[in-house]
Amino acid sequence: MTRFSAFSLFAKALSGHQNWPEQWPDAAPKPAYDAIIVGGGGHGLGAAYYLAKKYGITNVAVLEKGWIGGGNTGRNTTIIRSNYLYDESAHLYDHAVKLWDGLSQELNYNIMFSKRGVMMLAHNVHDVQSLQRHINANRLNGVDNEWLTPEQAKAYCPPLNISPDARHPVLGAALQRRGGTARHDSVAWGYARAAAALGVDIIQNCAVTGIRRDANGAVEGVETTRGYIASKRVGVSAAGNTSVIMHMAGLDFPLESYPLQALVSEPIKPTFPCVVMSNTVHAYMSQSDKGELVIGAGTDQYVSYSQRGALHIVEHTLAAICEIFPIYRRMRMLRTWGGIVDVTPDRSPILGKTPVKGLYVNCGWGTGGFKATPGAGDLLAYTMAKDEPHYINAPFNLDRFRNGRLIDEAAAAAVAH
Amino acid sequence: MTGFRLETGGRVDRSQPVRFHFDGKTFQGFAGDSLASALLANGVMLFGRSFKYHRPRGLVAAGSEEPNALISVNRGLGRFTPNLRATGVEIHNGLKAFSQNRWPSLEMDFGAINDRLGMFLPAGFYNKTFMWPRSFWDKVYEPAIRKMAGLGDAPTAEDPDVYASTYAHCDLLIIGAGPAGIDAALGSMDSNKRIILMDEQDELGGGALADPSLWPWLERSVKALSDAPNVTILTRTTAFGYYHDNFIGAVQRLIDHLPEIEDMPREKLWRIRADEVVLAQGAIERPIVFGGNDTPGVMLSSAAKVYANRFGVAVGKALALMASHDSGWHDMFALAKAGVGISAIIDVRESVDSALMHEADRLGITVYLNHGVVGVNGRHGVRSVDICDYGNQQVRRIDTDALLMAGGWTPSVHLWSHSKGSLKWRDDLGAYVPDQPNENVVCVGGCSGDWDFGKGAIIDMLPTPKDQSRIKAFVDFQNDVTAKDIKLAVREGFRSIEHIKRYTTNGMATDQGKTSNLNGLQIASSALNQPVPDIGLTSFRPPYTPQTFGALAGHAKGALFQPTRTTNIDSWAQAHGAVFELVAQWRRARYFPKPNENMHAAVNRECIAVRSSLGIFDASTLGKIEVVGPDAAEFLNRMYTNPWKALEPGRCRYGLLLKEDGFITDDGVSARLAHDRFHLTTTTGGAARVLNMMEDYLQTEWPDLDVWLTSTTEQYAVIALQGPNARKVLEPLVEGIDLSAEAFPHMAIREGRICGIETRLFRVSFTGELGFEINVPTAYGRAVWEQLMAQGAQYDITPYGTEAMHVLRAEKGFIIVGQDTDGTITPFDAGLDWAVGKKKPDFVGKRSMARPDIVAPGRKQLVGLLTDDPHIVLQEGAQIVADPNQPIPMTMIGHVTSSYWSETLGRSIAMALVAGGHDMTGDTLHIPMPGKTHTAKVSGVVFYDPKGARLNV
Amino acid sequence: MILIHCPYCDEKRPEIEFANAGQAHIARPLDPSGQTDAEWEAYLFIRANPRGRHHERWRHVHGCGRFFNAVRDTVTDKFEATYKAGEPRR
Amino acid sequence: MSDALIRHEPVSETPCVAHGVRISLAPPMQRYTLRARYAQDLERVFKVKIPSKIGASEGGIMCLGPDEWYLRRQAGATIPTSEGLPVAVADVSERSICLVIEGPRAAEILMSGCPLDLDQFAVGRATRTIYETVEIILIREAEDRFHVEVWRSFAAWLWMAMTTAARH
Repeated sequence: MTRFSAFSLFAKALSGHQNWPEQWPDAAPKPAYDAIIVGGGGHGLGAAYYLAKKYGITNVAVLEKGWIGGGNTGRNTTIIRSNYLYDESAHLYDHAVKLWDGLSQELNYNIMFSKRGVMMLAHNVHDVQSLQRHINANRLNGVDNEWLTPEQAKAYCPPLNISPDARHPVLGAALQRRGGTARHDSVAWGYARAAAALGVDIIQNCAVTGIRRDANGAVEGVETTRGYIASKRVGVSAAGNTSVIMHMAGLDFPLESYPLQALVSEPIKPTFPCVVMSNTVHAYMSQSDKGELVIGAGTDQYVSYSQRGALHIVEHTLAAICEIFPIYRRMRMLRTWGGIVDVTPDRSPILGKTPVKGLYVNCGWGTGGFKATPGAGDLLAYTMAKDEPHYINAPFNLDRFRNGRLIDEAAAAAVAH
Repeated sequence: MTGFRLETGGRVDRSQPVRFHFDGKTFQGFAGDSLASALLANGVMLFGRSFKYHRPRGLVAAGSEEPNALISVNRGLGRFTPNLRATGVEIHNGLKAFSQNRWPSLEMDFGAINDRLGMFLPAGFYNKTFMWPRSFWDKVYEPAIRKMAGLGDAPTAEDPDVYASTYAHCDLLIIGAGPAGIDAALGSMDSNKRIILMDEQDELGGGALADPSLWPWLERSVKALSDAPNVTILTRTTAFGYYHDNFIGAVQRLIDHLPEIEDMPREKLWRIRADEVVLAQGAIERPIVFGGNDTPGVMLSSAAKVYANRFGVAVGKALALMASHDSGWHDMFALAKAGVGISAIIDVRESVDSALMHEADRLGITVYLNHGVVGVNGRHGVRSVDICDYGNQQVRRIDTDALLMAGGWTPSVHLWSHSKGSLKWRDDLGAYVPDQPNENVVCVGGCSGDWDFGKGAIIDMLPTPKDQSRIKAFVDFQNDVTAKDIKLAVREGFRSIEHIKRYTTNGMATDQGKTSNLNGLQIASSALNQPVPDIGLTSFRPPYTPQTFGALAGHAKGALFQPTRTTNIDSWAQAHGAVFELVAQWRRARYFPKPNENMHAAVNRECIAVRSSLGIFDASTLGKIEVVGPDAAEFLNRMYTNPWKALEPGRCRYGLLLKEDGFITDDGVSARLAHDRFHLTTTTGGAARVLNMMEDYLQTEWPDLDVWLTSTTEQYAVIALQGPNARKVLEPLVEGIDLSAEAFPHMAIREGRICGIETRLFRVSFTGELGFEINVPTAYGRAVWEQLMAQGAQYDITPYGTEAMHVLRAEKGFIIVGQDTDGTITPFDAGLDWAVGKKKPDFVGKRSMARPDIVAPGRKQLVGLLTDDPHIVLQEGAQIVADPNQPIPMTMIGHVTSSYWSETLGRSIAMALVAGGHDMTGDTLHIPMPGKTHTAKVSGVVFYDPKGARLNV
Repeated sequence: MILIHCPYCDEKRPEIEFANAGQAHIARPLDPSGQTDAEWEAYLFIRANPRGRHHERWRHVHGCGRFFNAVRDTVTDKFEATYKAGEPRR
Repeated sequence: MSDALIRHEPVSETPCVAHGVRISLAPPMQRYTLRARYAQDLERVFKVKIPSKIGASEGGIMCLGPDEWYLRRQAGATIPTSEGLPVAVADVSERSICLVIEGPRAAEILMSGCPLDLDQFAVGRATRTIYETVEIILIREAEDRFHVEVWRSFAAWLWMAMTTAARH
């Protein structure tokens, strides 16, 4: 692997950039692997990288039905934070945030992690109580998250409208300074390049069509559009398509897949310094390095794999953005797109073993999977390597839907009384 | 000719001069000019700077596909708009436009240093560096990158303009009013179909506007369509998105072209449902890729024709054409006819149709076949071009001040693709054209690949004797993506066109690849040595062109953003200085401060008033559901945790509602009015949710039950009259109800009249005091309230708000669902075992309460908390630990759900959810807050009048 | 905004009049207390979430108010049929 | 004494008159929701013909759903009791107010936020529907006159939205 650096860039420039090698080879499937990851998104590629890097399992294939990073990895609003309420969630997401820090150097690939701060707005008394509860829990969990008055919030994010006359006035905000954004494509490419350098096969245009199990029911390999591939360890990290893959192993899952839209404005000079989220008004926004305002919209109400959302969702999202940030009303929407988000009954992920021996799963991240990319990859790798979950992902098992030990962050945010 | 304005021709009104400003300089154009044509007429070639290399750029096109000429328009405070295309801005007197992305000036831009460093900034360079030293990323590199990136400046003040929106329905929607679209409209005009014909330009005609021979036809057609009652014509209207089931989003621009901003919406969002859609969006000409093809003065040949024939402007005085397609030749002939000076025609093909040769010969135009441009001289404008004879590799120089490109055509299949129609590749056109539709839609004219522009050769880029890796041959002008960037991406293993697009950013600029996608595909195709269809095509997504946030938000602005629900008594509260809070969609009075009273003082006063004499509270927002029918009691028995069948008419009962997962979702006091009629109440925020949940069970699980539900939330205004003197105030006002304790006990309901108005009078209490809740028809709520205020004056009746209500109920240990419960709490956790019918075989949520984790020890349970220092009021949301000295991360065993100062008790009180809390009474717990750790003892939740003696009076 | 044929109103109405109510034909067990934890989990949480033909419930909440069933392709989002609650699975 | 008590309405009692349209508050009236499995059950109670096709209206009774009707009568009328019968009658007279939208632009104003195709919405039809996010009952009284029934707490917003559309 050619090491990336200002020097290599300079050296290659002198030869007209003619001799840059492939960042990762376009591998063809081998008959068998020690481990297979289904799904070439950030989570799956990360899992492959950590399997090779931390657990010495290098004979690994990542199977991607399209092009790597083409699913939710390349379709999200790249928000990174860990200020979750419950201990389980806080530990899970903070594990990821710690890995984000320094990931560029570890991968020798600039994934442009920008610690711009993530600010969550409180618009009513109930929001205040809820965010205070988060802040207090985060503080005792060692997760940074601080309370800002409306004036402090505006100082941190000048475009914010804090007029008390607003339909949803800002009563304060919770700020996690370590939160921010990263360049989504680079995360997938960086992991792919680093994993390939350790011997991992990145196999694109290879859709899984079946899961083969032995007499005892354990996994022995996967059928694909490019032939049968044997492996006794298969990790499924297929986001919106997880239910489909699990059916191949005879498993029904507590998942539903919904369209989620996002959009960007035309690029403008730096104007928006951080990430702002408002659950009450249903809008969140940041500005990319390229200058586009990156805006997350809501999910459509019905199950769909069409990656196609409705106009009224975008109408509501932009109305909300214009209420919180009235100076952007004349800005223009440049591009919209849709992803497929897999949602569990408690809106927390499922990350661990399945009832089928040798079959592991990482799914149910809903609208918030990007932020967890390095953590999810690392923990899926750990679970596959040891055939048992790490203590951080142990609570995110399938059994919780049977025994009732749900991790329901959304419910804990509760309803307005 | 004077300057670049032709003596004659064009559709501009030469009798109406228009003065406008660009970068502070004043220019004159004519009514009908676009900013682009008007500046060209004044000899302006330089319009902007490119995104990455800050290279000087001029016009490439004449329409909405223009990638280079992005400008800002400033119409005064809050009316600054960046990134507009000069080709789409209509000039008006006083227009103030500015170039972008340059400093200090358009001619002299320091950012152009990037151009010199270009060789070190290939595609994806940012992935490969800026990583050391690590700390520099946040502090140095990223801020620098951000400063360089971006195009125009951001608006800085709130936009004072308003926007409108509407739905519309039609039988036939025609998008694009060029000849094909107009023909489609004429063809259906005589049917009784409702037709909408829309076009993004300011007048109908599309391509015909640049072809004077069609103007008589155009005039006749437009007149016919305008006169047809069933045809709606929308100009300046862009169909930006094609959604499910023939639902099209379009934005109409209403005032930006007017010199004076009138009192009307700036833009209007059209949400159109059409039975049938005809797409007639035409085709976009392709540039040709060669070194220097981005020099100002190098533009599409069709654009030059538009400027000459539609606007009467010559783009140069000696035009040269670089063609790979016949259409360019026809444009040159038209330009010559319009009186524009022609220098030469260069065509990469070895031979062309003899008719073209003869016409060129007739017009005396020098022709160079099998030649290609290998160099463009001039930085801020074309001075001359070097062309290479591919036969003998001889290079010669041709003097010209404008080089036109004719690289063939790309059908505009954007909306077709939004609608999920499939595409097929046509080698002869070198383009994708519509194949199978997914909706009731057809493509006609150019966007279907059906045009009469002649034929052409499909090339990726012009051959050149120079080292390809050293020349900047642009594919995406705005994003500065060159052919070698695309080749580099392929070299680095990016094979999918989506990868190539994302790695190079080709086609991701504000023109969304209208002029660059196909050239990018062709170059990737040869680099990969695969046919184009095997590489795929990046998917088109809405919007077709960028659309204003405000337009998409429509009329949802300010007060119209979302309804704020108010009660009939709200106006009284407002008039009496109430401070409000927002709860769900409602606005509720939080407290009623007297002059120089803060919230604390007001709430204390309100609470004491209720305990000592009389308080009055607007409870109208409580949800209400009328449950009627022979099976009403049976239905409630199945929904609620507690039994309902034995409840006597005239009596009330507290109802606790779970979701099927066993967790508390709502509660409220409900009354039985008759054997088959109940009056339910729900929480304010839960009203709609509860009704929907009950309808769900009723309709889909128990359709056999004869019972019906009606929301009566807004039928009644509800006034809570609470305090020892409540009965005394009511007595003189109420008719037909014996208010005595014996006749009308706690938790009962009576029907009668108050102040002459029929009422459902509840004797209930959320305060622990003698209390009544007076339900009257909403319209009379305020009037009855005022009567009660008058009658209660002798007892110093005190209006109280939600804050005092919270304190009063907390003193009594009454929970608020959503505050003391959080969607993970069972009745047992909340200490409401008494509200669960043990003998009932089933009710919604019962089974879930038997799940292993729900019966396991250590669940969070609701308890009271009394701080050791009675003056400390804990923060709601504060976390609770058993051992304050443990290291972080600490083990948290619970959190504070409600916490208040109780003036009545002269100390603070709190409720908390604590793991195993029900067995901890008396234990000391710790609440670590920044700077100080508080201690508190676990208690019961009823802090005041535990025996409930004050109720039984 | 998809168009949905309400089997009660017998006409196509715009999506914003409707509320999706999740997977169809999941009947509440007649004797919940008799259910094993696994059976109860399946009733509460396990969903087919198919890529393709999907049975789902809608409520014409801002119309006739009725819940009904639908068969819709989750890849094209196109409806195959809508039918009244209580009618057999299509 | 009730005469002494003033009604408080959520919107102005002065009509909004704009080019081609007039928006006004209808006088108070009695409103009832009628529910039953079969229309006949209600006919027995009310002794009048009950329309059974959803959307149809007859004698002030509109069929909103398969088992739901909406009855509007002028103030002061009396309603027969139905206790014990398999029907449900609920008084919702004050739950909503009625806005009258009339004039050549009436339909246009409604279409600014109502997604129904009003060209297909014949005189005499009634339906529950939505204006942007607010639920309404829409009744076409005449070619260019509509009644819009809206819950009181949403009325002020709807009034503002429609009068704004009327002025544009």
